[in-house]
Amino acid sequence: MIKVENLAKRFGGFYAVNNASLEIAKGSITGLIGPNGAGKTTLFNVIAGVHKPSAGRVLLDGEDITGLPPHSLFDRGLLRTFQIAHEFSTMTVRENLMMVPPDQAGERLWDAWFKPGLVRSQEAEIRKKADEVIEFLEISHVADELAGNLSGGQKKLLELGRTMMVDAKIVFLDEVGAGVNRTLLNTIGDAILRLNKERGYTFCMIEHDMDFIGRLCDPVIVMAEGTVLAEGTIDDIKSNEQVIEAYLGTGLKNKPQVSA
Amino acid sequence: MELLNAFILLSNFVLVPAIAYGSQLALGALGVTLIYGILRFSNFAHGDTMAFGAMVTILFTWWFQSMGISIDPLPTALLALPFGILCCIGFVLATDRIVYRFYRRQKAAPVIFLIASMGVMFVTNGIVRFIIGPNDQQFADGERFIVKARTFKQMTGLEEGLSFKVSQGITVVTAILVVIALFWFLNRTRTGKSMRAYSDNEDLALLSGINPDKVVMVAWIIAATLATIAGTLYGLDKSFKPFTYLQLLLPIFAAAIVGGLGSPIGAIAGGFVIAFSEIMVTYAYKKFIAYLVPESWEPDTLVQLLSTDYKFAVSFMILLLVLLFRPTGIFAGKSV
Amino acid sequence: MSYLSASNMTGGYGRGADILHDCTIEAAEGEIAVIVGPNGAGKSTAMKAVFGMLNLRKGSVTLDGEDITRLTPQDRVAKGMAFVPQTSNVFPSMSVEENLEMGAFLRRDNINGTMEQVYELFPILKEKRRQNAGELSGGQRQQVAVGRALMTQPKLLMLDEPTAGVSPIVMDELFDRIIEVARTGISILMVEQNARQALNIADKGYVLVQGRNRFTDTGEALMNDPEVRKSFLGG
Amino acid sequence: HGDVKLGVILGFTGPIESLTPAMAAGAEQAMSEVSESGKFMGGKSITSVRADSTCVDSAAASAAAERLITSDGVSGIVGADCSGVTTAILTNVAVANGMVMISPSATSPALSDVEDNGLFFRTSPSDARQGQVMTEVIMDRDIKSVAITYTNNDYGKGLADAFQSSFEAAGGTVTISAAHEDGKADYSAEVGALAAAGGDVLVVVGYLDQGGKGVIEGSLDSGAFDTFVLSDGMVGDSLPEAIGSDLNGSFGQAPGTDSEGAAMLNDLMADVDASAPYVAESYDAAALIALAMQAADSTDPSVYKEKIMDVANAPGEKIMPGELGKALEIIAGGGDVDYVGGSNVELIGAGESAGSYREIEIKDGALSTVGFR
Amino acid sequence: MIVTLLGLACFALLVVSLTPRLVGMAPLPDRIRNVSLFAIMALLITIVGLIQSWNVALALLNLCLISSIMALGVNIQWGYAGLLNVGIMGFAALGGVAAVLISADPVADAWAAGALGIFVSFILAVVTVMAAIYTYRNIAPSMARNLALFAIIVIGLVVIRYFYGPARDAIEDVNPASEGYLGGLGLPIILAWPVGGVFAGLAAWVIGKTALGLRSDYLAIATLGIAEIIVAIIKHEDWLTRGVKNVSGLPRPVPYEIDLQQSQWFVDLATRLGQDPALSSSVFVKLCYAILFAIVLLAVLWLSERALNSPWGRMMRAIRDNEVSANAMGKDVVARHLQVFVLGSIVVGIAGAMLTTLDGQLTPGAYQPLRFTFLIWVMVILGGSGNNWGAVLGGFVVWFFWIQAEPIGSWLMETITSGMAEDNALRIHLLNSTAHMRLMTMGIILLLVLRFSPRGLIPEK
Ligand SMILES: Nc1ncnc2c1ncn2[C@@H]1O[C@H](COP(=O)(O)OP(=O)(O)OP(=O)(O)O)[C@@H](O)[C@H]1O
Ligand SMILES: Nc1ncnc2c1ncn2[C@@H]1O[C@H](COP(=O)(O)OP(=O)(O)OP(=O)(O)O)[C@@H](O)[C@H]1O
Ligand SMILES: [Mg+2]
Ligand SMILES: [Mg+2]
Repeated sequence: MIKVENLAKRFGGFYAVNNASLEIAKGSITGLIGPNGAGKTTLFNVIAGVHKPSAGRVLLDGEDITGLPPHSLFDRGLLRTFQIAHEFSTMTVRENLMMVPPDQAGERLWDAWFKPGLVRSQEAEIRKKADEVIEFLEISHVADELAGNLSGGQKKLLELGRTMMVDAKIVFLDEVGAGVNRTLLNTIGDAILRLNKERGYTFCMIEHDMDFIGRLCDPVIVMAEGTVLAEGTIDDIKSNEQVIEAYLGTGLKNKPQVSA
Repeated sequence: MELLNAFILLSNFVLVPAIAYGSQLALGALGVTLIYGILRFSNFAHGDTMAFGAMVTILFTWWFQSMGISIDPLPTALLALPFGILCCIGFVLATDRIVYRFYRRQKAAPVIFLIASMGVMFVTNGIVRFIIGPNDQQFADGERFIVKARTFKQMTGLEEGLSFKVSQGITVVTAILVVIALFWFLNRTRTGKSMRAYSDNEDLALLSGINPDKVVMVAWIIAATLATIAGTLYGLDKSFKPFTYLQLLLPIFAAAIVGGLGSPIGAIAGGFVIAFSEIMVTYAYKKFIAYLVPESWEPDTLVQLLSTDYKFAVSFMILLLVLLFRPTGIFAGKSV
Repeated sequence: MSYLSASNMTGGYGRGADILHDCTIEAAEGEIAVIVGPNGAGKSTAMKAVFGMLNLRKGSVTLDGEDITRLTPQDRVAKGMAFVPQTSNVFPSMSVEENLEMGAFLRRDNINGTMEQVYELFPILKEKRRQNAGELSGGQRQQVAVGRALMTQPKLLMLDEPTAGVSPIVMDELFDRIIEVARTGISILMVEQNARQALNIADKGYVLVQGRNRFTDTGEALMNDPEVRKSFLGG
Repeated sequence: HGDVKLGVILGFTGPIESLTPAMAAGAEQAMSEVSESGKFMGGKSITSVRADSTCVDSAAASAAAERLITSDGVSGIVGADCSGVTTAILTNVAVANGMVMISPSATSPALSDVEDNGLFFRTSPSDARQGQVMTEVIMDRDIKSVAITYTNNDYGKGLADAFQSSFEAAGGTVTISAAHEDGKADYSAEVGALAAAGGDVLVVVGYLDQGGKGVIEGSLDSGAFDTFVLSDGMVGDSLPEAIGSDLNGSFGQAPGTDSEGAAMLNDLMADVDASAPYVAESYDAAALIALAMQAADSTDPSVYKEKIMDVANAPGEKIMPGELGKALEIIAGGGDVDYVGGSNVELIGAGESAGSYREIEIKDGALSTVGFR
Repeated sequence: MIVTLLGLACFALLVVSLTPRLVGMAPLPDRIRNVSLFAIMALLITIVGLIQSWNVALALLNLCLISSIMALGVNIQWGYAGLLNVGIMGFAALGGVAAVLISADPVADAWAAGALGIFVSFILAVVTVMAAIYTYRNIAPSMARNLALFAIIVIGLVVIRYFYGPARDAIEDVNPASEGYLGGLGLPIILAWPVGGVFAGLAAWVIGKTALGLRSDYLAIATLGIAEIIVAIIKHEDWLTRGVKNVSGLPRPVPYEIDLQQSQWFVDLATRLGQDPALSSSVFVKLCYAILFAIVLLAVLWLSERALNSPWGRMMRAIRDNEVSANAMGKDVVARHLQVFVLGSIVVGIAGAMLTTLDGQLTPGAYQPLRFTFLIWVMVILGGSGNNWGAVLGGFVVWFFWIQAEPIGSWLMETITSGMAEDNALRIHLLNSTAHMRLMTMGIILLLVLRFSPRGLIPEK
């Protein structure tokens, strides 16, 4: 589905992504892990058109999409979330969701001015959809709150919610789990599985929670220092010496003090 | 010899004026850039703050002159400058207390500050005219020239003269010193760094124990000092008239922005870019070329790229070009 | 009496509705206290309340027996409290090193030693110390944020989700370090969504739900409480 | 019954704000002189109502004029100053309301044949005339090559064009004609271009405390020019005072006569410099209105507008500044006056000053009159 | 007296918006507050009508209407999309140019003398630009491309100058004192309003294509510069609109007072109403203008409100809030920015043409940033950016005080100095400085309103 060929991204003299090649199979839930600063987010940003690559190219279903602006990628069904939540802070949660669906009649001035009926009926549908998503993410009580006033975790949920407003082909999730309550995260995991199974979404997700990765992802790709370090099933990865050394570690050195 | 003449010609009419004017702009732009860098808004009142500071300095200068105090050959105004600075600081702190502090507490958007600064501009405008009137004021004394064109010709026997004014010299030197000082202050001292921290993330600055009131106060004090120095030096070189200070605002902002808002070095660079582009593009190179080429090749047109009518337009054109390639100015300034 | 004791806090943002209701949080000297709970429960709000960034309508905060309810955040910093907020917790256009220096803003002594310790804990930061914090990866930023707080050499360290977005190996290091810090007698108050790991090292745990204390117990006890596990720790 | 009000609409704020206070003082000097004489229409007095024309903003100027006429109820207007706002006020407000306007300083040739229903006059000559005079002044000194700088407005551009064509027709060459904007921060670019183009003298068409002064200072400082030819807007005591002896030898012309009118006005006005640009013209504008009212025995503009030319021109007794009381008396007695005033008023055509000029030269750091044209 | 009432009224304005906040009450319901703000504005103008004169009041009203339209235009750019356009002056000036080019009488001699040359050089300019763009787009970045570009531009300039220079001189030599330009088309001036919009829109499109990548204050100074360039061109290119020599005597879309005063039906009407024909003629003319302007204002306002309250408005708010995110959510930020930038500029251009129509003349020197850019910005912010009604109210309030600050200021001065002796030096000094009270009063009012209503009189919802 997505094919990344020898991609590189340079900031000044520093290669954040360095000659990375990988493939995301259609219908898969691919995990992307790696130490902090490995270049995962940068890779996402290049694929999603936020940064222009310094070298290499990206293919979507065989089409070269390198350097296309984000909104064109969105139109091709490629969605992404942000690691640091990018909500519309001066709009309510519901509005945040309602602005997502593409091709709304009311977004064309002509229709907004002269076809109020069409706009109204579309709005009703979109609103219904948004309410469903809000319900699912357990944020109904803040549906009319300004998104800027949400808690850190709620903002991440909203990030995820926006991708659920449209029919996507492939969704890139950048640490949706960070800061999200683990119980809710499990529910989200279930939803991702369901979207994957029932609607055929492809997912690629960056995550540091190995349990979560383990439950959802196959395959898992490990990045380090800008390139792909390893790829395989979660079990392969967990037992890979290099990965353990660079990323997983061996647990706490200090024994937790057990209070009396 | 011809080559030397050509060079002197160019120096006299292009290089020296451009450097002097560039430094004047830079001094003004430093104040704008500082307020933008620390308090994150474009301070439209800066031009009038310069006028205010200069006005107080002038009043003190007159007083000193009337008492016969002078520091010949330097202008008496330099002696009066510290008093002007003090009063200007007082004035600026008062406006902060009365006007800006409220919006800071409200965490208002930068554009609100900007519009509020227009209000302050209007009021300062009025105050200055009330006190000293709208007219031209003379206060320069002391030696006027370091070298005078005529003397230069006599001295060197060249055909072309070169003049360099005391006020130009002082301005250039001051601008350079101030930039170095400011750069050092912001990047090396604790207070300077805390000011940058405050501008980056106010809440976090609070959590680090930085006193926001102090940061703001220091920023205004520096800005007022810069404004008074810039205003007085400008007045010494040209003359003091309140209306010109309003007009000065535009090139000053252009300089601050082309250099990159928030960057002291950028202010200097921006000042020079604006000054040089204004002067170089509209200069008529006829005489200059005449010195360099054989007589038969002498051009019979003025060899002027654009008429002086377009001088302002030219500097903005150059500004646009710079921004197209470096969207936040030469030294990658901030943007809110 | 605990070193930090915030009792019966009730309040919200501006004129909005109350978010905290009678919320009580304590941490004794050298103790690690962890707050967990669903998103939007008011954990961050509680931290801000303890730090004086919220007007409390009821309740009080005492530090080392002294009532600090009325103090400004700055004054609390001077009293030895340090706080890492959950979001926007670095100075983006300052270099990593300057970020750390700002952490030590109130200190008058030599800070190089502490800085070395921070670099030791987060080696990547030493590599990037001349880079602006705004250009760092999410996890690196988080490390800068924690590093900044450590630079304060506080008596009470408050961390709002310090491990969000950091890799497992760094998380382990961080928890290790936190244990070490606590052993030197510093109190730690921490919000965590990586709740099991956090409760694992916690002396005391709070479960907040809708601004109220729902469960309060030792970390271990909470870990072993099936209801807590199921509803808040993800099974 | 009661007082007569006259509007004084000048650019008290804006680009020529430094000239206008003295101009207004000039006009008000005439008004108080008339009032104090006690002979104006059976003892009435004239009061002044000031309004701000801003010099540039037609909309604000029109609004101010509207206020003067329809709210303050003035019976005549001294003003406006800059040609642009003058035209706007005239066509939008004055003509519509049938109000007399006498401008002391709008010199644009276009105003000569503007449609005004006989309501518009000016005590300043059209620029076309001054262009010729300036040519003569320069040619008489055997100077054949000049550079011009003009203030970039209708006054500057109009006069510069008029001068250039008349100078070239007389066989002179103009090396460059470069505009300068008033009130700008720096004039090095202009000075550079002018210097490069060369010329024996620099003709400066502008205002004496604005860009014109800036260009002169810049030229002197850099040694680009030593001698300057000054247009009327540049002639005033404050210029040599500000610049000093370097200006010696520069010359120019300003409206005025061989009569001692200007000097008399200067004596009259205690703390205002009556030699500053357009002060005498302002005095004269107000005086003319008063005399015309007296002659028509009416303050109705549609009536007294007919008398303005009469009182301004011969036949009749010559009236100098300070003699307004005498003039009022003569008129009341049925006699004729020929108002001369501070600027040797002689209205021609549709009511603009014929333009007699005095040639001035700067000697020993002061203005001195060296002849009349 | 006059001013006392005015003062009271503006105090009332403040009070309505502020009292609730001052006494810590819950703010008035929005609708009531907004309606009463507009009511007070209407009252203020009525008071002016009653105690100054209806002419003054209507003259004020007309400019208030034009100002509101300009403020709406800026609000579209800033309030909806967060584009900091500080080049309003330039777009308004383009509207003014349109007024001349549409309505002035053609100057036949000038056409004969140089129209062809101007036309040819215009075509050549277009060709040069196209060639340059073509080269830029179709040749890979290289030294060769740069050289080719340079050559095209230089050759283009030389050829253009060859045709343009003589043509310009020929035109400007035709009766320079009163003509010296091509003149216009001699069409009804009302046509100039849409054309002014088109001029401004085209300019905005070109500017937007190049400069909209800039953010906040950088965009501001860029647009400011472009406006200066536009005005410099208008001042300098005499063959087009006579440059600084001004074009006056533009035709009107409404009758002339003099004609009215001489037409029987009007005199009859006036006498029947018991009015003086002279006075009522100018009232009548102003009323005609007011109706025309009000129609435009209402149309623009209706379209703006519709757009703002539709998903289009939501999308714009999202873009203003967070561009990166909006872009990732499939919104073409660049295209949308261009769209609002052009739309807002069109509105400003229309207003600019209207203003020139009302003035009856084009005075390029009048285009000063203080009046045409900053003042409009003050209107938008003070009224409440992001809110169309706010922008309209801001236009009214600010223009009202811009004009009335003068009498208010002199009244203040007189009151202050009334206690002093006639020849008190301070008194004389103060009275002589009265004119400067205008800016100061304006500043104080601005600061007061902003102080108590920081998000504007009618804030964004
Ligand atoms: N704008 C930038 N300028 C300079 N360096 C950058 C910039 N953005 C990212 N980097 C560097 O690129 C590297 C990769 O960053 P990236 O955000 O892709 O990491 P990541 O793998 O997502 O890490 P994390 O798990 O911490 O989110 C980091 O070392 C970072 O410092
Ligand atoms: N600045 C604010 N203004 C108004 N309401 C706010 C603000 N910040 C947070 N809230 C509200 O307060 C509630 C609690 O927020 P808080 O940030 O304390 O949650 P939290 O427990 O930290 O959640 P998370 O785990 O997601 O970070 C949320 O419902 C949120 O909408
Ligand atoms: Mg990342
Ligand atoms: Mg939180």
